[in-house]
Amino acid sequence: MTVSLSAWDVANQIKEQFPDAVSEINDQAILVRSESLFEVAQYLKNRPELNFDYLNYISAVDYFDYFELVYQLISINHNHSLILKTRCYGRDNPTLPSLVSLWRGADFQEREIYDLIGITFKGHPNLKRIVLWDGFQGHPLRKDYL
Amino acid sequence: MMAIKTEPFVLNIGPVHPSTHGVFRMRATLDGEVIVNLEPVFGYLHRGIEKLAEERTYTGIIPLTDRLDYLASMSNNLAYVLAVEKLAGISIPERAEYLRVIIAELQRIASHLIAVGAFLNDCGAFFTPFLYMFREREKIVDLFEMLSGQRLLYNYMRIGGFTQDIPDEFLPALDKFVKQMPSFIDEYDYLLKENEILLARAKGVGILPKELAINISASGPVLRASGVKWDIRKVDPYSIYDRFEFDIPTGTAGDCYDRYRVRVEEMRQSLRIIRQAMEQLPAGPIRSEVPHLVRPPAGEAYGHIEAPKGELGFYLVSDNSIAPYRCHIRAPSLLNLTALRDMMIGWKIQDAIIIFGSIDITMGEVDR
Amino acid sequence: MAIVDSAPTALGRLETLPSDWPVGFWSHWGVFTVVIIAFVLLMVMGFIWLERRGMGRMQARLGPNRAGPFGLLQPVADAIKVLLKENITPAQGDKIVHWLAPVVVFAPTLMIFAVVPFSDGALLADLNVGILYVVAISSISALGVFMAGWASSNKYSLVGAMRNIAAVVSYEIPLVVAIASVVLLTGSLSMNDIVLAQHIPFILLQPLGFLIFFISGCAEINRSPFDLMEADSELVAGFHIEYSGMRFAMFYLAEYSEAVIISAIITTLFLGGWRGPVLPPWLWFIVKVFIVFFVMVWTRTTLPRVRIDQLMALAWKFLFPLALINLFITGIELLTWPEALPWVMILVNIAITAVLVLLWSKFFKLGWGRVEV
Amino acid sequence: MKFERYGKGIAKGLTVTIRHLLRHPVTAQYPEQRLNVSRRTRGNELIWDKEKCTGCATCAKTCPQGVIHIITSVSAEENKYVVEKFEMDTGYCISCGLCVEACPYEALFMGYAFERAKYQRGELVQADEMLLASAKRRPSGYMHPEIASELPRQTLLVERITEEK
Repeated sequence: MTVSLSAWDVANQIKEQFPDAVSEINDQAILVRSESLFEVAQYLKNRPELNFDYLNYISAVDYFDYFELVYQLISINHNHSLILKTRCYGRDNPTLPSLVSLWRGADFQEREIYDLIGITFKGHPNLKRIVLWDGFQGHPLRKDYL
Repeated sequence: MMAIKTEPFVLNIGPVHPSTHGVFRMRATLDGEVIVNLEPVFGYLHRGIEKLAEERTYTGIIPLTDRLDYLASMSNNLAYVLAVEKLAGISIPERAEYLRVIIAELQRIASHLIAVGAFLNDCGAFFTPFLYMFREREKIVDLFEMLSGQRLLYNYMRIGGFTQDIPDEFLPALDKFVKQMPSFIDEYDYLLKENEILLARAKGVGILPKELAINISASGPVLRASGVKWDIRKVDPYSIYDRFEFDIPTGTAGDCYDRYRVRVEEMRQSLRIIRQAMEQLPAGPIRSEVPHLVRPPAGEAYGHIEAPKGELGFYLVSDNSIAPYRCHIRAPSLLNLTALRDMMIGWKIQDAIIIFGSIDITMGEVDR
Repeated sequence: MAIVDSAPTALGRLETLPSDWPVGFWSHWGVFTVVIIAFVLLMVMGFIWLERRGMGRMQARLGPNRAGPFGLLQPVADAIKVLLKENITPAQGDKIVHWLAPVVVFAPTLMIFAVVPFSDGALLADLNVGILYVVAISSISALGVFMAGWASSNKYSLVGAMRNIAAVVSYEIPLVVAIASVVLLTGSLSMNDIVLAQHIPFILLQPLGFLIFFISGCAEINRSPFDLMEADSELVAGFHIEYSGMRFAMFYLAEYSEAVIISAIITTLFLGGWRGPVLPPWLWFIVKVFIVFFVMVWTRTTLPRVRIDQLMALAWKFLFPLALINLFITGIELLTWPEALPWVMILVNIAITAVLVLLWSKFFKLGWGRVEV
Repeated sequence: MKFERYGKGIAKGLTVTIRHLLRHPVTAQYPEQRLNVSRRTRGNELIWDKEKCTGCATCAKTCPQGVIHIITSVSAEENKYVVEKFEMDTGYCISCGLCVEACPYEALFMGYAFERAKYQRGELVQADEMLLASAKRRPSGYMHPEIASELPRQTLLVERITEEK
């Protein structure tokens, strides 16, 4: 059984390292500030007790005020999982750090989010539209796209 | 080695090509026959299922999920209904749980049959394994037709159970199938498992190392062929998989041959699970009382299963209406393609085709 | 000089020679041309039917069975269909070469039949260099294939054509060396004499030669497992990807008539040609040709395709040395025991074949084929 | 190519294909030889029972494709809805069967036939009388077990394979 790690415990560990990174914690997920997303992810991946070496999925949800990104991290060795969330404000040019250098599995998923939601990932090696063509106007998975 | 000056050229493999298993395009830069660069191009089958799901009722999405990985519709249905049941807190009757396991494993066999057949066909065995595999799949499709009334897009599972109970003639037919199938798998192993040409073509070709496989979020047979013992049915048992005994076949080298072998072995394990589930199948209702229009409480849930192609997951966000606020699909086919370039560089076009075939993708799921 | 000198005499001989030919040279020529064309076309139809039906049954399906009894008229229906299709020339292609290529591929396949004996002496021209003529003419179609690949201005067809040239050039050598060992046994290059010399079929005296010839023959005519010039799962159709209509039909015809030729030559060289009890010679010939072709269909149904570097390695590292050794052993045998009993020779040769193949298989290994880029 | 096994694997494979030559092919000759489809088959048409239909439009609401159009008026003397028009565009129908499942009065059926190709796109739009059951348009047993029990048994390939390996 994949154990969902208690978000509170992990958040405390993160807080020791990055005091300002975590903005909100609930039972399932840790919400981190988008500026410190990359550092937190790197920490979670490399810390031996956590060792999140497998990025299961990335999802992005449009809540009008902000975009919420959901990262589910899994550790193959320890068989535990954690949901990491971050928020990205502003609809014109939302930007987040890319996690491709940590988990290459993020490659196509970030491209897809860029394509369909319109979030730019800084540091992505090949950020272009993946399922829609290059000249496409708009981002279909945004709630205001009709 | 030789001082002949060569000039690389670009070859578009696909989108219309017999071996790209759909409308997929690989923009390959070749030096002679050797691939020096490769870029996958997606999107020819994009239908916006995630967007469409936002304006359909929870039940109305089930036909849409059929169209993801259309070779394993039942698995898609299962992943989706599990996610919704998790979101809405619906429990399902015991009999339905067992039937779901039987059906999901049958679907796994059917999907792996196509994967193996298509892979061997890509290797150049002129349609023989493909047609043999299709014959076996036909038997499974017959069974599914008996259950749901259709042969490809079943739309059989419902939130809380199934549409209808299984007909009386289902179990005898399934029993017959389960008895027949092992000898057929043996025969197909006899056909090509030790074939020298196949060994030369597939062994050591398209190696996906263990670390890379984990790093690219590969799942399913692709991950297991690289030697990672990671099967959602074992590591995070959903439904009632913890009640059955089965092994997880893994490969060692992570090459095309291992991926082919892992699939064949998984078929045997699936038969094992079906046999156990048939013995334990209880009587009773097959659907719990679920309102016609499901209104899950606001919140989010991620339901995942070990689909034939890998981990298929649905991330659903509900806002307490009859349609999900967001429906994200974790498509194994797409993620397994991440390392395509790394696996193919340095190999010849012929190898590229079989490497691609051994990953086993369905474009309906890649593009969604 | 000798050629120039002999030319007038040869022509002169033609005028007077045919005492045993029915009505003189020109009628002989005319009759056999018609016979050959009819034979090739009918055999091609038979082959297509055999391949599709046989393969169908081996693949647990029926194969074409609608046109005529048992689907026998399926090749006719195919031909009519394909003739009614539009001829398309690629806009970027080289029009003249594109038009010429099918002819260049198909014509030599007909020419080869000039020296294939259907019965004792029943052949268009009993050339005393018959088998050499076969080898020479059969290489021409490779040129046509490359013309097709080039003129189509398509990368797939070009790659297919390049593969074809590479394969044909490599496999010609073991093929010719295998023939040479047969020629050593007969002492004649004439096809008719080769058949006459086979009191026991040479497949028994030359098992290794037969194996080499069969494999290289399959590779020459692009049959599975060496069909990577037109690999349908990789290059879609290889060199004739841009052809349609009549020109495609020519390629299709050429492909199968090449299969007829290789089967006919294997029959002539190794299976005793038209010789056989009870049945008339021409029927024996056809039956043997069909048996050889059936084996090709059988392998095609079963085997996966080899890779291009493996294909070349098989030719140069496996077949070619074995063919040379076979030639030497045959020569030594003929020198040392010219009068040995044939049955002793058969046993010795089969033993040698088995030992050599096993030995070579032990030594023979390929790299994994990855190229660092 | 590894010939360490002296072509044993190739020989094994060849025996499998040659054995298939003697087996029965599994192909069915379609127009002449028809296999029975499933009793629950979801054919590409919809069958409508006009008497049972109350015009509640549950089917139209359930349909994920929005294929069903239903127009009703209120009949004052009988105090119920009267269906004025029941139209569906089979060209957009995905045969998911949700409408049949949802119908509270069991007035909808999936069709049992599967050969309903048309020459004109316009013919795909079916309305009112065209949707009623007839000898050619038999309802299937999808969600209607009482009909399913009367339909012929489905042909199964698993029962036609007689050879033990």
